[in-house]
Amino acid sequence: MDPSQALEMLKNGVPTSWYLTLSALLFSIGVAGFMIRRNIITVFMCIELMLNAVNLSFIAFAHQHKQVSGHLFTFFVMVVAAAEAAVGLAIILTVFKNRSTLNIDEINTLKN
Amino acid sequence: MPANFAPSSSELLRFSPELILSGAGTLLMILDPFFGKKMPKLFGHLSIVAFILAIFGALAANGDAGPAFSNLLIVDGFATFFRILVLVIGILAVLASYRYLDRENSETSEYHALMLFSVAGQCLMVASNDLIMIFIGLEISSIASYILAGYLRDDKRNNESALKYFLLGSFATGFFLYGIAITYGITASTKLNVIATALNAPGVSLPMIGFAVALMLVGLGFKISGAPFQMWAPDVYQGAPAPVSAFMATAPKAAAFAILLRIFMTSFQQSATLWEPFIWISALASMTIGNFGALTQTNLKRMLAYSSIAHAGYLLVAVAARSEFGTAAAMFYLAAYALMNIGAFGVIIHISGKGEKHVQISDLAGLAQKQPVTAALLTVFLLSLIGVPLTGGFFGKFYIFHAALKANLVWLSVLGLLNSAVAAYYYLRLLVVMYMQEPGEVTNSLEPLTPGLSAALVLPAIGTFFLGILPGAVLTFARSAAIFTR
Amino acid sequence: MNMLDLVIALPAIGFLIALLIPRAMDNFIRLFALGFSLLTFVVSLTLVMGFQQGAAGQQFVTNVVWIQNPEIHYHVGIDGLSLWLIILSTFLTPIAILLSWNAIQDRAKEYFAFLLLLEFGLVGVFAAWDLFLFYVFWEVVLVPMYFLIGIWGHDRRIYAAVKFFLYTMAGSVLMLAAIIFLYTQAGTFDYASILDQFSTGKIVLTHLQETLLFLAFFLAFAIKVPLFPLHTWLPDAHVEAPTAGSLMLASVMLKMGTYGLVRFCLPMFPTAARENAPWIVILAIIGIVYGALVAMVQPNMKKLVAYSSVSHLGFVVLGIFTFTQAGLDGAVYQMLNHGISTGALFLLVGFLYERRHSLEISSYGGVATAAPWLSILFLITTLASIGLPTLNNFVGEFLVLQGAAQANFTWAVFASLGVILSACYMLWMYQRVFFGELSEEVKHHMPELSLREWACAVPLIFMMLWMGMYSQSFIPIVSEQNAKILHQGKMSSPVRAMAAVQGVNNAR
Amino acid sequence: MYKLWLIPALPFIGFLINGIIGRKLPKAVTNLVAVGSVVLAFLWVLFVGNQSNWGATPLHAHYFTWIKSGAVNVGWDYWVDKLTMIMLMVVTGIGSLIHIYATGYMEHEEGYYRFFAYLNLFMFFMLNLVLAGNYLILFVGWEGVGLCSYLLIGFYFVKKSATTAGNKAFIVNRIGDFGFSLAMFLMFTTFGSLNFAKVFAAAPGKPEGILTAIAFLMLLGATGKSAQIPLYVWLPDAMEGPTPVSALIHAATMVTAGVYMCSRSSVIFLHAPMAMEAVALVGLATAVFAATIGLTQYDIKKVFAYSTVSQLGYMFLGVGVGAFSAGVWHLMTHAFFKALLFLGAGSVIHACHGEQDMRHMGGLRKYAPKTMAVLACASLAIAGFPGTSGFFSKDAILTAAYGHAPWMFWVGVVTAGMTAFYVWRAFWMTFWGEYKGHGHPHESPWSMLGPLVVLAILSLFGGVLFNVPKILEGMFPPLHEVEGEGMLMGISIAAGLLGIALSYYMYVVNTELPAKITAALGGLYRLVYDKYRVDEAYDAAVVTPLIEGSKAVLWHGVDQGVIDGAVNGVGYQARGIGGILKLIQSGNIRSYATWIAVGAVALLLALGAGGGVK
Repeated sequence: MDPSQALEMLKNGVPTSWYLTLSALLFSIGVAGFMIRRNIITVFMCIELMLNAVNLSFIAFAHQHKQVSGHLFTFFVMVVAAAEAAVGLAIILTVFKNRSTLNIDEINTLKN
Repeated sequence: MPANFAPSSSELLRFSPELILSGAGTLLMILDPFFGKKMPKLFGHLSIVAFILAIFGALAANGDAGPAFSNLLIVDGFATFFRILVLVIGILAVLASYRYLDRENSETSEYHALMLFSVAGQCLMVASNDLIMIFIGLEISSIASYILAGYLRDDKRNNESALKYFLLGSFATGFFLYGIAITYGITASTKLNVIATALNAPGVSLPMIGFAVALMLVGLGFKISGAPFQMWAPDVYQGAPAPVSAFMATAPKAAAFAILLRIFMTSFQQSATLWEPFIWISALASMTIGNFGALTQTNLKRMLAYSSIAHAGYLLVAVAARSEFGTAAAMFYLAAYALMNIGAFGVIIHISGKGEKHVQISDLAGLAQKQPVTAALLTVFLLSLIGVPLTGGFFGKFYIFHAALKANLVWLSVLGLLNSAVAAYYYLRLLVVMYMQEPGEVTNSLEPLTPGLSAALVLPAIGTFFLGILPGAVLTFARSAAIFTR
Repeated sequence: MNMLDLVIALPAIGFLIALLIPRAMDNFIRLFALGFSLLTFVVSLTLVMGFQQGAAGQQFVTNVVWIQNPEIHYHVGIDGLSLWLIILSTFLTPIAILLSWNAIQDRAKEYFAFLLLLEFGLVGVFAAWDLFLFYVFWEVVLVPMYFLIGIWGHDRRIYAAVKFFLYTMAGSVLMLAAIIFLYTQAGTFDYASILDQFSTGKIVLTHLQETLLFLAFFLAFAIKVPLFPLHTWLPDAHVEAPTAGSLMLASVMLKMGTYGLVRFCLPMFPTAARENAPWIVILAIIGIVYGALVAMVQPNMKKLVAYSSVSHLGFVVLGIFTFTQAGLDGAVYQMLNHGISTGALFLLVGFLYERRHSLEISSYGGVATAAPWLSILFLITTLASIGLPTLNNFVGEFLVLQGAAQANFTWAVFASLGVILSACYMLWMYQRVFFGELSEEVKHHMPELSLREWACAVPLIFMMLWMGMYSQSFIPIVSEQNAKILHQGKMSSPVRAMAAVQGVNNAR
Repeated sequence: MYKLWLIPALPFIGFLINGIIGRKLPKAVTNLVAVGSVVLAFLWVLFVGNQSNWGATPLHAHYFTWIKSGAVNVGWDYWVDKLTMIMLMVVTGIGSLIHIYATGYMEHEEGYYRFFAYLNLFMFFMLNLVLAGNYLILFVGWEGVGLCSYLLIGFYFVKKSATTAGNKAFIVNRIGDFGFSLAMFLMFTTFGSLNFAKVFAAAPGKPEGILTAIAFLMLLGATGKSAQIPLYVWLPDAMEGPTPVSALIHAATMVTAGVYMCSRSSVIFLHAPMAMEAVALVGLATAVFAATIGLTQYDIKKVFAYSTVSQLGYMFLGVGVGAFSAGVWHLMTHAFFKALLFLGAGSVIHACHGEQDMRHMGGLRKYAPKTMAVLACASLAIAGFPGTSGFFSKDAILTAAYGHAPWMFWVGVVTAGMTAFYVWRAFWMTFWGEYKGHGHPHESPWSMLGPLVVLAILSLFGGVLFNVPKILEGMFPPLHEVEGEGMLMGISIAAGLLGIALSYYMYVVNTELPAKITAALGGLYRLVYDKYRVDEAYDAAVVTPLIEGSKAVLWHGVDQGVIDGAVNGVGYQARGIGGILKLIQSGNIRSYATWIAVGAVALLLALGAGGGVK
């Protein structure tokens, strides 16, 4: 990177597009993780990663628009994510109790 | 701003259904320690009362229609229509659940509380005017139904159903949320009407709109179980407790369609050229996958799940019409569909027996000889699902294809109607089994209909005929409610 | 509320009441159904009495709004085309009920209720004057027939019932699409208004649109007729259906298709109808010959009669698409004739089946020795079916073929082959069933006709003679209506030399 | 005025009475009703004839409109002129005689009442046929007599051969009717009417092509009903019916309907010379062809059946060469002597207890001399013995044929010789020699012999009594005078006499000779004896392919294979698609997620790109 550009960046802050790109990357990692990981807990974590990637976008946009609402949205999302986690872990627990496995590929009796 | 912080009385009124439902849900949980074991039916009764109160609330709110909470909510005919629809579904689902919960010796308070919360979330969704509110409503509704899907904790099918629903549902929600974020990024707002105007402004990045629309469609497509995001539905409906499947196949779906219509008919109306082809393809694919998938099923619940995918396809045809009339048609169809589907699931609840052992199509054998009334009621629902005249299902299809032809979607209409002829085949199979085969083990040892279940069958049947013979009232209301699309 | 409404409503009321009668009282249900259908028939006769020949438009009209949005009317009325078909329905329903008297013991309540529901649908189809209402009745007819075949039919009843339902459904959804499309163009379902808009040029269809709409309607009707090669549901449905089901199916339900062609396809889409006539006529003629040839080799009596229906209905379609007065009149008359004579054939085959419990021709022989009157009635019906002059079918076939000859003589030549072949298959069957040595097992199962059976058969035989000897009781009002249809479609001038003659005669 | 309707109505009433309550009536009443109704009809015909100057001024009657639609307007019309009058007399007269005869002949049969009901019904339709005032009413009678023929051939319905013969008669006739009805359609499109008066008035002005087509189609109809090549095959089989039926329907009346129709339509035929030529050729060919078969048969009724076919050929020859009145004349005389031959044969069969094979007869002159006497009269008449009825009519035809084309005359003469030979051959075989049958032959009762005597008188003197060409003068255009008429007459007489003499030599004098000739001819003889195997050829060429083809190709192939195969195939395919969907629906959460992700990526690409190009 050109030193002058770096200096410019320090002055104006990192451009929004960088955050957005990061957010997109994180989201994609989450999606990919969901598709390739086998442990249910890990899969669930990937979902959390996706939600948090979106949170990053919200904040970046809020910053860009100079609005506070975007920040507020992240709190909503976090609350929702927490609720989801509570319910989700409970469901995962009952699954484990009944089947003694956390391998997502083994939860496939309902099919066709 | 601080002056406005306390909600006005009309704001409270416009929010009353959600308040009543969540209040009632909380009340049920408080009452559980006192009456949980002694009076299991009490909670059902109470939730019915709550639903009825909420219906009154919704009607009262409609009398004082308008926005609430700085335009986060909007109470209009559209919202009221769907609120009442999901509330009625709630009542029917509760009626259908009495016998089921009794048979499974299950706790009732949590069940009904979750039901109330879920409906509250749906009421919120349909009345939202803000993407974030929609998201919150959607999650309230979904989280409650995740639990409901796995309500019988020791049942492996329930577990699996809940897990699939939960994981895939959250996955899809992630996409939906991302779509909201991008929309917010482009327009600096999450208010639907503001978004619409902002998108019209010059200099908006078109690919970004495309991304936003695409991501939202993924999330909503999942909720309505439209192709190619329909795959969870058969597994989840099959695995969940039958009354919950009945509920899930109707209320969340209706609410999801409501927000799909609201978002795409207001915010993204101008970008219709973007999404209309996808809706077109998705409609056709949903109808085809649903109907052809149902052809080979032997499990009743699974068959109805595929059929619900197909019905989502018909509904998408109405969305593709992109008109006031199409919206009204979709609304009408959702009402008719909810009635016939709950009715059909009601019969499954009736015959399935403890532990849902009898959910095969063959278990219906000879039902008409043992319980002719039950068979006749299921016949009504099936004829409605086929789309035979004088039932609500027929008028629903009729309005939808009318809207589609009006919008010049000739080929989609023809293919859709041909699809409905295919669909006739698997519904007819049930009629064949019920009427033309000798009674089997299941039907021979069938207990009589309980009052609650009878009500859950008779009321939808009456409703189905009402919509089939005098559809005018409902359609007129739906059309007046659909004017927001102008 | 006029008499026509009553004729439509009575079967529906009867159906609902029958549902409420306790199942244990099945003899009462029989009597009730018979009484109600007879009442309907008597009331329907007042339509004939009150029908004004020469009056313009339909009669006994009731037109009230049924559904506001979209505006759908309960608009019914009759004209020369529908009057006789309604009478045919009300005339045959009591016979169908009476003939099922002993044959149906299992779930009698539903059975007789469904017959009444069927009558309701049939009368409605022929009376509806609103496209939407027509479609509703059209589908209503499907349901009871599906159950009649599926519950009370023979061994392969389920296959037959489902095939019947799906075939018809496949056609009718396309018709529904066409009806809705017309609505988007015309803004109304009212048939009179749609025709009016066509004639005043308010609706203008492109050539492609007209062709597609015509084909959509045509396909639905052609399946119902059934026109070759869409006929394969018919043999299965007939063979598997209980006798009354076959009777109603052959006698009235098939006419829904041909009625639709005359009522809707010709007046609304005259150009498309004329353009497509050549291949339709070819299919009709193939159907005539093909149906007869296949009928000839059937080992099963009902199947034979079913294929003969394919052949006979081919004449009707041929007549319709000649666009001549004689052809059209003959076609409509042939609808009625086929209703009577094929209905009687099924009835009599049903009598044989009740005695011997077999539909295979080979399990009979020598019946004429054991039951001479049954044989004589069967013979008369056979002769009617093969178009012997002085019996009903001859008049219709003659007019159809005359019409065909006027339109294109080659058509008449090939269609007339059917007349030869019909004699082959019917007489051959008659010989094998009724003639020859009487075997022991047939002898013990072949009592002479009972009073109830006489009561079923005699009205039909009587009608065969009446319609064969004095067609003037029936044809004039049909003719009048057909003249209008030909005029509306501006089709009354075929290129042939006959046109002039006919035009002069019409003007007179 | 003359109540023409009464003529067919009388036998119809007889039919109704015997048909509906006949089973419960005593035989005498059945007889009275059956015979009485026909005799009354005969008397009424006489009355009408007497009152109306025997049809010299045609009578019309219109009773009601039968079929009316647009321009098609057909009434139930009757029309009586001289030609009708002759036909009415023949039908009711001979009909009465045969009814009387049948009361004796059928006395011991079961279903007696049924027989007379059918016979009366036949009279009704036949009278309709000849009384008709338009082609459609003629067609009513035409089809109706076919029906009665079917019923009566199959009268012994327990016998399979009888009912099969009935079916064959009906179906072959239907092929003819196919032609007739097409003729009517074409006629209507050409003339706008089917009324005799209107059609005949308009015919001369119409193009010859159309008239020829109409005439050919009518000829097809006539070949069916009148048993001409190629549709003659049903008539020999029709002998399965009781003998009075063979006499009345298959000799005297019904089978002549084709000749009647052609004569009735002479106006059309005269304007279609090609069709006329065809009629003559068909007639001549049939005459020779059937005669050769007649030479070899042993069943007495078969001999007369082929003789009937052959004689009908003569009538067609007459019509074809323009000698309509000669044709009608022969029709009448043939009715006399052929009815007599059949009834006589019936009497012989009756005498021999049902035996029909002439090789098991012989010597009957001792046992049944009266029968022999009347049969001799008939045999002389058919052989054209001078002065007998057959002589006049046959001579008239042959003379006209000579005028048309001399070779036709010569063929006709040869046929006449053969006719004389085989009829007399039958005569000698039956009455001469020794009795070779079983039981004791006996003479028939007077109820049977009475009518025979009347017919014998008519056979001998009918030609002198009724000079048809004279009666019908003016109805048909006159023929050209032929030179040397006397010589022609001589030749035909000689041919007849030669035939008789030869048969006498072969079957009375030198009875060994036939067997030698048979042996000498070998295969040719067998071919003729087997009726040229025409039935077999028809079976192989038409019937079998039609039935087997319908079964294998149309029913199993097209219907069940192609069409239902396609229909069921669609269903099968649909379930196949359902099966594929099942595979995709694996139950694996990660695979579902992948589908969602794939859908999402596709949508993002499509909508993102789509947004870009907007």
